[in-house]
Amino acid sequence: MKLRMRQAIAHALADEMRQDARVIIMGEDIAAAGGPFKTSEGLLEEFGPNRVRDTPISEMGFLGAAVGAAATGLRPVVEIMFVEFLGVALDQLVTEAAKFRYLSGGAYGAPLVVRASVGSGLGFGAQHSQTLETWLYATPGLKLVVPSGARTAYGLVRAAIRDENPVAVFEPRVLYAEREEVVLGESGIIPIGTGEILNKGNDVTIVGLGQTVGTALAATQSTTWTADVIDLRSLIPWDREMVCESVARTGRLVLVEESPFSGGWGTEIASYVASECFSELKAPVLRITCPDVPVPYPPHLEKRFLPSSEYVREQIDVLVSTNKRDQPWWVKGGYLS
Amino acid sequence: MKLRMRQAIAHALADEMRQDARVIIMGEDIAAAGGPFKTSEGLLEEFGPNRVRDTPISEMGFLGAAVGAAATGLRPVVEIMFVEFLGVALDQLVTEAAKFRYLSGGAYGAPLVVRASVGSGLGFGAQHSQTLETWLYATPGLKLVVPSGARTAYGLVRAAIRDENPVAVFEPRVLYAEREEVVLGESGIIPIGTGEILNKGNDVTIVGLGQTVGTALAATQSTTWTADVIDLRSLIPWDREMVCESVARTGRLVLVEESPFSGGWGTEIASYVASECFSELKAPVLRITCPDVPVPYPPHLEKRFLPSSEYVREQIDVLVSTNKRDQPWWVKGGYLS
Amino acid sequence: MVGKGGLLVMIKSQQLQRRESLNDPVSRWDRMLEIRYFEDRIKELFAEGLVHGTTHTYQGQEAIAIGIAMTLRPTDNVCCTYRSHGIALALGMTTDSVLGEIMGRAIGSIGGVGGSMHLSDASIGLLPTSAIVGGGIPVAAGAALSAQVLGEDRCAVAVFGDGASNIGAFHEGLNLASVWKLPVVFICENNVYGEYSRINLTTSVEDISIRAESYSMPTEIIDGQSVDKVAQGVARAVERARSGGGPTLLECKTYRYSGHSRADAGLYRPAGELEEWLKRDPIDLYEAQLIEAGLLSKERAQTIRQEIQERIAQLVERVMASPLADVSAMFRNISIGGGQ
Amino acid sequence: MVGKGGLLVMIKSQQLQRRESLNDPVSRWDRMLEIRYFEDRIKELFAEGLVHGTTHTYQGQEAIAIGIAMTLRPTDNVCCTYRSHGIALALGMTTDSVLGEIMGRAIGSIGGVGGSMHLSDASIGLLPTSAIVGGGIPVAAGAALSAQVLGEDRCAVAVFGDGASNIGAFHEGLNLASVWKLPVVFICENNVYGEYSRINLTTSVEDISIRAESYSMPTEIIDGQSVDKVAQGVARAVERARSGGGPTLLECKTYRYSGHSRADAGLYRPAGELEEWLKRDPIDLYEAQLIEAGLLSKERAQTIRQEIQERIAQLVERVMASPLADVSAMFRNISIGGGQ
Ligand SMILES: Cc1ncc(C[n+]2csc(CCOP(=O)(O)OP(=O)(O)O)c2C)c(N)n1
Ligand SMILES: Cc1ncc(C[n+]2csc(CCOP(=O)(O)OP(=O)(O)O)c2C)c(N)n1
Ligand SMILES: [Mg+2]
Ligand SMILES: [Mg+2]
Repeated sequence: MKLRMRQAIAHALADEMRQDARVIIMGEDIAAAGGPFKTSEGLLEEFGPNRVRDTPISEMGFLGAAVGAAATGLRPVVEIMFVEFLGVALDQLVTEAAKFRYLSGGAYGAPLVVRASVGSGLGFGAQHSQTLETWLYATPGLKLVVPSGARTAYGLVRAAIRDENPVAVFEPRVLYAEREEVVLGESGIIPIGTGEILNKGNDVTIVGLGQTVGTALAATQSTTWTADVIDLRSLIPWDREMVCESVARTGRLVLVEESPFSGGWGTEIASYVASECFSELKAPVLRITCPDVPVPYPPHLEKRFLPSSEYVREQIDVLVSTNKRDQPWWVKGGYLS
Repeated sequence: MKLRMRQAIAHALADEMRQDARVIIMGEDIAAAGGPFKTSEGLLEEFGPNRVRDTPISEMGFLGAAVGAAATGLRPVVEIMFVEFLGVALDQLVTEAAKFRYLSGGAYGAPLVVRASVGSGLGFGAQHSQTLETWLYATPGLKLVVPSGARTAYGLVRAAIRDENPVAVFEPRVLYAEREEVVLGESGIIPIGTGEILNKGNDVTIVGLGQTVGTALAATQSTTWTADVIDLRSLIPWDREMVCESVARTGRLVLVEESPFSGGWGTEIASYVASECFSELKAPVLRITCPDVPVPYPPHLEKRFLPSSEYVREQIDVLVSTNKRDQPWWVKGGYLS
Repeated sequence: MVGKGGLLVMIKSQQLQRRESLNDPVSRWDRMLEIRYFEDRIKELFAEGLVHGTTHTYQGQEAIAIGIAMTLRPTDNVCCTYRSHGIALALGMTTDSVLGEIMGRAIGSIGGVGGSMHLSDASIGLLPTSAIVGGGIPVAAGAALSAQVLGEDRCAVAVFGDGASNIGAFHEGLNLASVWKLPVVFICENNVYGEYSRINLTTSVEDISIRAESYSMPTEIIDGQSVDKVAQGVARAVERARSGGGPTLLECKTYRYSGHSRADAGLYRPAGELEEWLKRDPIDLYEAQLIEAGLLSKERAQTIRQEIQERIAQLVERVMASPLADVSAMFRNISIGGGQ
Repeated sequence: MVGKGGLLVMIKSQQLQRRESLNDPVSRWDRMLEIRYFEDRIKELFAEGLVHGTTHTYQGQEAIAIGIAMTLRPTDNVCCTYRSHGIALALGMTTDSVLGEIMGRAIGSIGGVGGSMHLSDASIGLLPTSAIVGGGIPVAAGAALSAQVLGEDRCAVAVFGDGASNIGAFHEGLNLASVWKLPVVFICENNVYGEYSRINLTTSVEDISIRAESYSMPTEIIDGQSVDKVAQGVARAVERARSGGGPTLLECKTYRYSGHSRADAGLYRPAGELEEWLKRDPIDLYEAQLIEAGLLSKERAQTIRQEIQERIAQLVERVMASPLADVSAMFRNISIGGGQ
């Protein structure tokens, strides 16, 4: 079935809620209004106000409530409208939820899901357009997945709800309205921790995440080289095996990231692969990222901020033909001086 | 003068407060009690309650107040007793302070300092022993420095206060009581963004941060190889030039980290250097980290959690002699199964 | 800070002139209309797809912005939210600077990189507005703290919504301000809704004002549709702040005529609620008052309305013709003394 | 969850037996003494350098823990802080399990990896205690939420300090619980200090109870030195919770005899304050009450005191002789279904 990503998410929530009465959802305006991004449309009507709850503007409060509820029998799914709002509630996710099982000797878990919309592309400006994956890095006990469209959103949200551990789902906001063929039902569920090879090639492995998966795929059109394109899908844990196997074959790794160059999510992957595949690499790992700037508001700058498929293609052209990295556009353009 | 790190910090605060009436300090029990870790002893007496303030238990409140105060004429230094407490206040640091200059077209800055104690070694358990550098990664506009003892603490705290940007100082708690020769005065100030070479050698570059600097140095005793040992000191921005120059010479990079293997602070450095020094590297970059577990409480486990100098030496022995990485101890010991 | 040196000291800036003009009652009314028509036009521009992103308009709440702006000094600081066009214009920012920002133009108040949610102007004390609910509340306490520490005769104001009173930063900010007796005024614009949720569904009190007791803080409930009532309440609170009496929580009862943001038609509102509030439109009320006081005639009022409509029409043309922020703008003002 | 299956269902666990024994007034007194002597010994162990890390003891506040434990059911949930030895023992955890945890022993309640600040026991409803001030408050609301959603007859309790009432999580948790009418009781142990700061220096109200009004929540101020008063107050609140009446804020006035944590001698306290509170020692008060009621004799009381001292002495020996958590313990219970 062809669905918009936001519909796929609503389907995933509904399917899990139908099968498991412990699943509840909560967040700001997710019930009566069907969600600020319409990812929970119809759920209040079907499941009622006991299981589908509008919350006060209290991210610490309702995320904390999800922790307590998860530990005592529910499977709460919390919506954080914009991922930045985790900045007022991070404690409950990384310092409480992720450590609950450990701090109870295994007796209490915190099987909750935090869904947050992330990323740029809709003109929400510096405080509502980041991806912020690294806030969750270095947190044993926590998982993080990032869908790249309707199909993976459906599969990952369902897997996240079934997981016994706290799982964050970072949903690229710009994709909510995009349509994709979705496999509904059990067979559509995507195991957390697995990537997916969307394109097979020989010269380079391109890894994307979220909205950069589409960019990566588009970049492989009409090129002199061919590429493995991997949708990472899970960032914590990520599919080390799949990426390393591919790189062992292609000898080159390119990460296409929606995050700053300094401290972006790709550092974990680049660092691991560069070590693990040290002798297989023909060229340095190339991180194609955003510049180290806050996300600018206006459409022409916001577009520029994100790596485009043309830019990715050019960067890979250089990498494949010279086995050297090209400079990023902001260095070549002298924007840092 | 030989000082404990906590005294060096108090000296740094006092020296800046004497020179600049705009500097104030605030935090929980930092005034009357001289600080939970005694890093502000004597300051209330010298500078009075207007500039040295005990706060309520309200990290969001007083960190936010520091942002507003910094934007309107003060240079606040905020103490976050344990870095984990940033989890209830991160918003004010990364979403407000770091973006204030950008979001005011340059008119308002947020020249504040957030000092937080970090790390393991004193038996504070899973919620009070992390280092959490990656919470601040991917935040253009923010700086982060980490002293490795009294001398660098003095120099970095003073530099942080003088900086026009928000700067976080993550102070390894276990070092507060350690003594070191400190250069007081202007010449003791350490420019943010610079590392320091503490030992010169030929076979490997070892980079440490905070309490792992001592570990790294100790690891170079009675070895068959010699090493450049770099105290990174600044993590955002870090001294790319110094590290790359060294690696270009030694051909090998080892990071000694107090953080989990997955998503630890070393990923940024490893990822950059592996790419930048691709053709100079004789061996894969080796990250010697903690395992992916919450920090355990009991002394024998907490010690085990952190890389010891013997372990670092053994790992480097293998690296230098084979140009291959050894497995981490928890893999060799079968602890993950 | 901008506005402290050079030319701006000699020739009074447009912002300061606009601010001062609020001394005149008719100008206040004029400014309210400016805000109203500006916001109406913003809604259209978004609806027409001419502006990118999101916006939160202020129709119905204008009396509050004016009451605040006419009372504060330009050296006082204001922290506001994403719903800040009205406050910004009232404080003295020009329509070019606000619309320029909303449309990503170089003339925008912060160079066009911020958009509708991020206005700021140091010359009239507007700190960067925050798109994080509650974010500005402790920041305002901090702006007051600097005044207290430096012994300056400034005060600070935080403007925020009813929904924001449920977030931790509200609680922490008010307690801190009370304990330290900071010269700050917390102004809650209770417009009955936080996004699409009516206050009663998310907030355990009807009057936000009740919450002042948790901080032993003086409080008032104010008719937010009356410029004078707001100004008087703010004046009392500011006077208390400047004289060392500490913070005040003011709750202005008001209503937003539009939906929460661009995409919202406000269909969740009970039938008749909007109509009830429209009967007490702040602009109409003030107009009637001015006419009764003999300060304004019906005819003059009509003329002013037309003039402002025209000004806004010209503004939109002017701004749309002005250059977009260029690529280098996204690299500026991130840090001082070298980037990361 | 642990304690639901297997042997534990057939033979009542030691924890449940200890819990049930609180039905007997003399056992309550016994348990208070156990807590007191346990904590005294903990202080010594740290002073002697036999224990690593930090600890926060409970002397002086014992009546609150007992009042709570004797009133709740073991199926109810409790969220507590780093100052939780007393609550844990009152709820039924064994001294071996608590001291074992404090000393990093495998017999510790979570296997020795948590230490003094991190106790938990699902068999008596104690959720992981949080070392983050306020962390447990919304979590307790959540434990109540699950009861409400699942239609279970449970309630939840959050225990926290006066200082915690200044943190955002308190505000958000109480508002949420009120709006959703959750079956939760918020119990503030107002022991006059948050770390080294007296309440008046950090908190804008004298009675935390006042803050209940911000959430339209019923509240009581309770004599925290009286087991019966605490139990009665908790019983009223729990009854309200279970019958759908929503949350309650209880403020128990009390005093901690020791410093904040191991390193603190409490020298910041005004002269005579401790002495004043010692006159109303909860254990002495309850002893007198039992004697007056003819349930206890002076002699029996003396014997019990001695017995407990001996029990504690043996406990320490036993725990010190028991095996430390082994290295594999640090890799357990992190996630289910494969680590990261
Ligand atoms: C921390 C945080 N949570 C949620 C949001 C999303 N959000 C933006 S505005 C808003 C409603 C705010 O309501 P109120 O405080 O009453 O202000 P109003 O919009 O009515 O002026 C919400 C929930 C946010 N920006 N920040
Ligand atoms: C968020 C957070 N901030 C600060 C601390 C440090 N801290 C631990 S206990 C404490 C005092 C708490 O006082 P109170 O709530 O009155 O509880 P009490 O210790 O008196 O039982 C503080 C500030 C913390 N653990 N968490
Ligand atoms: Mg509102
Ligand atoms: Mg206390």
